[in-house]
Amino acid sequence: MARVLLFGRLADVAGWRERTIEAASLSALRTALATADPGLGEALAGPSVQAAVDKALVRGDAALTPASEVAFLPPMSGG
Amino acid sequence: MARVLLFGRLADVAGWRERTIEAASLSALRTALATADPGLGEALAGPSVQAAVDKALVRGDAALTPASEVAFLPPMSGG
Amino acid sequence: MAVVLQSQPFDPGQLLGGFCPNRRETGAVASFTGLARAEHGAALTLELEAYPGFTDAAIEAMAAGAAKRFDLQDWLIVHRTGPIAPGEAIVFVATAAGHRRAAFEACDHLMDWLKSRAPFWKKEHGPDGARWIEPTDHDRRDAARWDDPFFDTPAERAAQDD
Amino acid sequence: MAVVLQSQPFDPGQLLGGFCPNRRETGAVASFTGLARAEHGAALTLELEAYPGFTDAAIEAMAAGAAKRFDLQDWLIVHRTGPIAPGEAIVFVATAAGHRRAAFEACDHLMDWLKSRAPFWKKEHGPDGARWIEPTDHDRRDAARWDDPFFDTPAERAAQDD
Repeated sequence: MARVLLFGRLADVAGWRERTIEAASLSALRTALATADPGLGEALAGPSVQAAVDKALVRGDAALTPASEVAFLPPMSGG
Repeated sequence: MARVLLFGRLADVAGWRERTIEAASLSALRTALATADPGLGEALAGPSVQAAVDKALVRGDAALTPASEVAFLPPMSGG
Repeated sequence: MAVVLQSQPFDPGQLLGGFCPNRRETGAVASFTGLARAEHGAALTLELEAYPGFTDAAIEAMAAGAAKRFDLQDWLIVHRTGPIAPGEAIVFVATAAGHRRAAFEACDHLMDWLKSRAPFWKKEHGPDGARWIEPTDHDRRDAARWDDPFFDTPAERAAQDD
Repeated sequence: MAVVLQSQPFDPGQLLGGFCPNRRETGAVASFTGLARAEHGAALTLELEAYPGFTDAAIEAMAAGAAKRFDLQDWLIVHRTGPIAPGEAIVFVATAAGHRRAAFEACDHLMDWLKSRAPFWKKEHGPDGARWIEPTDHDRRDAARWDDPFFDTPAERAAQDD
């Protein structure tokens, strides 16, 4: 279980911004998202998309708990 | 005749800021000022002191009329 | 020293007016205000998305580093989120220092970082639909000017580049 | 586009607040506010002398040149004269441009010029008497960064210097 947040163009691709999804790890979550929506799976796999777990950037895999918040972040553009 | 204005430390040296002085040219004015007050004459002769006649900077000599305004400007320091 | 993310419009004058008073040893306050351009009708609305708790923490950490690097006495960053109309302010940065070079360079540096690396997502709604805006190569180069820890200023860095 | 010399105190916030609104194609407004420092008690009052009609004309001519060079959409310069207490604003410069690099560089350039070449005379009154302040070597070097017509930016000039 994890609260999943999509930002920027990722939310447009998926058609949603926030969902609760069953997954024990970040890699399992990516697989579940790609299975349900291959277009989103491809968008998430891009090298410029970063993942944050509980508001900290994560490279590679990470374990998730039911309280985890996972955010997928496309390239940032401030100001 | 000319209206003479002193700025910055020149006014401190002379003890005045504005006077009307009889002089047909800028060089004659410098001589008159130095004769009346050698300390001021020395301060005005410094290479960093500029002269303006009718609000335009002048190098060398210039003729003066009774309506002329002559300003002596020590090194400038804005802002 | 504060970061504010807000969806309500703000007045840059009011922010600068609140930032300047009661400073006895500040010689220099630099400010930057980024405004939404109409792009001659091509941009109807700008929409900015932030990740609350993540975006403000990232800005705070970056600004604290810049404050140390440039020996700032104070700084303020206010950033709009949500839909923004042409002419409205998007971002306001103010920096206070003893002397002007530090205030200018810190403000410039903070803006370069905010433009290309701050966690915001920006969508431009125009007459032909909406598009996401990502940092330009120029924005990335501007931000990279400040990366090398061996060089303190853009001028020194540029001197080394050639 | 205006130069104002005034003996009354001014509020930089009010000036920026008046400068920013009603711009549809301005992406960037940079501002600089110079404040009088107390110098930890060494400076009780700063006294600034201008030559009305000459000082404002020189600033106007310089700013018009900078506006052309940096393609500014607008600018405002307000400068105090007379006695100024610590913490009060001495000078305010605002520049408006399409993009931030031009607004920052123009503001920086105008301030460098104002600090070392504008026709003002500055006296600092402290507990041990008064002294005239002239531009430092550092001020002169800052202003000289912009002199060479072959180089458009301080970075390019610095790249050439070494």
